[in-house]
Amino acid sequence: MASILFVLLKTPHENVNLELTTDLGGQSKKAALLFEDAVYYAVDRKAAKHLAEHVDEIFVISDDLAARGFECDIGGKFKAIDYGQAVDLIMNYDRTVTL
Amino acid sequence: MASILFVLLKTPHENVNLELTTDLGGQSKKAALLFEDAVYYAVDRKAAKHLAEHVDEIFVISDDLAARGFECDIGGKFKAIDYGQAVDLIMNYDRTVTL
Amino acid sequence: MKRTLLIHLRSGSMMNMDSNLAVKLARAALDRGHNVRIFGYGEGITVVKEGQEPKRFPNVGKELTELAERGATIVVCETCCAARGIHRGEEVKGAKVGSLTNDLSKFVSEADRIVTIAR
Amino acid sequence: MKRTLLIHLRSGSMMNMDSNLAVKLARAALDRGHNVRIFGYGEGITVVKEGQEPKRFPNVGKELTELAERGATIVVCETCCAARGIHRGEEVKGAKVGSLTNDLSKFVSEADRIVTIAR
Amino acid sequence: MSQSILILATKAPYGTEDFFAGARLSLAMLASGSISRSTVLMVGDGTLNAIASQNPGAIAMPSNPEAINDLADFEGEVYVLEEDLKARVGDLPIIDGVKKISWEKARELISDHELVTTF
Amino acid sequence: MSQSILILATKAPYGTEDFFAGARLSLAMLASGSISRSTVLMVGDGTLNAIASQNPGAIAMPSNPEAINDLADFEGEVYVLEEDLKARVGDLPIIDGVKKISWEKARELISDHELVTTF
Repeated sequence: MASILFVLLKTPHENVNLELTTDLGGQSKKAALLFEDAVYYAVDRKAAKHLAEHVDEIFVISDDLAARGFECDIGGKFKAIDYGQAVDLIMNYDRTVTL
Repeated sequence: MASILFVLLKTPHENVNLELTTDLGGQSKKAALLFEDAVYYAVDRKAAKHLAEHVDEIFVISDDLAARGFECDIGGKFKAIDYGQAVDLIMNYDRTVTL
Repeated sequence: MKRTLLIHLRSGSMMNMDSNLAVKLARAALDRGHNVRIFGYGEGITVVKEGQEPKRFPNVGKELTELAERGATIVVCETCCAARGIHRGEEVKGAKVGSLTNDLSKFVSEADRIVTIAR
Repeated sequence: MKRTLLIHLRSGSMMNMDSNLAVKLARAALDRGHNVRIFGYGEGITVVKEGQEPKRFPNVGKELTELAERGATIVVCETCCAARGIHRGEEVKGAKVGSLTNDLSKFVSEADRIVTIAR
Repeated sequence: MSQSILILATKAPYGTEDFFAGARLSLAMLASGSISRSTVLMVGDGTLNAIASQNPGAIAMPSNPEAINDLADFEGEVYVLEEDLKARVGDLPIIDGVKKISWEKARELISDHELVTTF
Repeated sequence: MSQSILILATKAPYGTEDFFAGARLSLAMLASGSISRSTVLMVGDGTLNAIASQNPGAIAMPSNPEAINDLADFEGEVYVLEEDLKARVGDLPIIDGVKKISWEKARELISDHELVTTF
C-alpha cells in the first residue's frame, strides 16, 4: 500500500490504540487527519509526541481547534487545515481508515 | 465516605482511567460492578490484575460473562452475581459512580 | 427495606446494550420490592419511541411498558425529544415526556440511590 | 478530477458531533466538484428523521436536505429505521430509506473513497 | 431521599454534548428549588471544559463557558481537577468562577453530595 | 469505482451492535452480486468476536458466531489478528472458518481491498 490516511475523532485519552497505525500501515506513507476531539493531540504535549512517532504527517481541522480554545499556529508534523483540504487529502491518499 | 461502588460498562481497552477509582475513592471501601463489556476484566489476566490493585471487591454479571463465552467459576477478588444481587450492592454501598 | 432507585439513562434504544441493562436493573429492583424511576436524557430519550420493530434485538419500548405496568415511573426529557424529531404522543404506553426541572428534580429528591447508564 | 466520496455515518443526529462532521465533509466535497453519497447505518439513520427541532445545536435534517438539493445522494438503512420506530415517510426531503443490498452496494461500487464516521 | 447531586463531568468539549447536558441538568436542579446543592466537578478529559479561550462559535456549537456562567447565576459550584487539566494542556487561564481543586477536595465533594451522576 | 471492501471490526461483543452490523454489511455486499470481495478483519477488542464458546442466548442478543457462519455461505472471508486475541484472553478455540493471521497478512488485506470501513 502506497499511502494510508488515518481518521481520528476522539481525544488522546479515549483513542488509545495508536499502535494500530503502525500495525496496519507498515512501511506505507502514513498520515493522521484529526477531527472533533482528536484535535487535542495537537495541544497535549505527551499525546502529540506519541502520535508523531507513529505517522509521517498530521493534519488538524483549525475550526475544531479554535472552538476548544487553541490558536492554529501549531508546528512540527502538525498542520492546520480546513474541510476542503481534508477532502483533498482523502482523495489523494490510497486508503482512508477510521480508528 | 464509607463505601463507593464503581459501575463499569466498557472493555479494559476502552476503559482506561481506572486510577479514577483510587483518586475518587481514597481510603473508602471500594468495589467495582462489571456490566456488559466490562466483564472482560474477569478473563483478561493483565486487566484483572490492574483492576484488583485498585478496588477491594469485584462483582461480575454472570449472564454477560456467559454470553461472551466464559464460565462463571472465576476467583480471587472476582465474584459472579445476578441482577438482583447487583441491586442489593447498589443499595448497600453509600455511593454509586459510573466510570 | 423498600427504597427508591433512580436510573439515569443516556444511551439510545439500539446503540448499545445500555438500554437493555437499564431494563434488567429496573426489573430486578422491582422484584426486590424497591421503587424504580427511569429518566431518559440525551440519546436516552429514544427508548420510549413508539413503533420500535427490531428484528433480532430486544424491543426496549415494549419492555418499558411492562416495567410501567409493574409500577416503574418512566420519564424522558422533552427538549431532547424535540431536538431529535420525536414529539409528545409518540411515546410508548407507560412512559411520559417531561422535563429536568419538573420531573428529574422530583426523582432526585425521592431517590436513595442513582445509577447512571451512559458511555 | 471529479471523483465519488462515500460517507458511511453510524452516529446519530445529536449524540455527538459526528453528524455535523459528515455534513461539513459532504459540503466541502461538493464545493470541490466531487460526487457525494451518504449512507446512514445503525444509529446513523436518525439524521434523516423529519421534525428535528434542536434549540441550540445545528439542525442536521435541514442541512441534509440542502446537501441533497446540491446533488448529494442520502440513503439510510430501513431495517435500522424500523428497529428504532422510524418508518418510511418520516424522512426529511432529499433523503431516502433504502437498504444495504440495493443502495449501499451500489454506493460502494461507485465510490473512489470512503470515510467512516463512527465512534 | 436526596437533597444534593454531584455532576461528574468526564468528557471533552465539543465532540459530544455531554458537558453541556450535564451543566443543564445541574442548572435545572438548582432552578427547581427542590434540590439544595448541585455541583459540577470536571475530571479527566472533562477538565478541558474549563479552558477560558474556548470559542465554540467557530463550529456553531452551544457554548460550555456560557453554560458555566448560567450556573453561577443560581449559585452553582463548578470545580476542575487541577492535576488532570495540567497533565493535558499545562497551565492555561480558566473560566472565571471555576475553582481549581485537588483529589482530596474532590473526595470531599463525593462525600458531601448524596448522589453522583456521570457525564 | 470499487469492487472490494474490508470491514475492520474493532469492537467487542455484545455491548455494542457494531460487530453484528459489520458482518451484516459484509453479507449484503456479497449477496448483492455487485461487489466481488468483502472481507471481515477482527483487530483489538474486535478479536473477542472470534471466541468459539460464545453463548449470546444468555442475554437474548443476536449471535455473532451465527453471523460469521452466514458469511461462509457466501464465501466471505473472516480473519482474526492472532496477537490481539492472545493478548486479551490467551489461547482459546475460535469459531470454525475464522483464520488466525499476523499483522503482515492484515496489511496485505488492506492493500487488496479498495475500501476499508471500521466497525
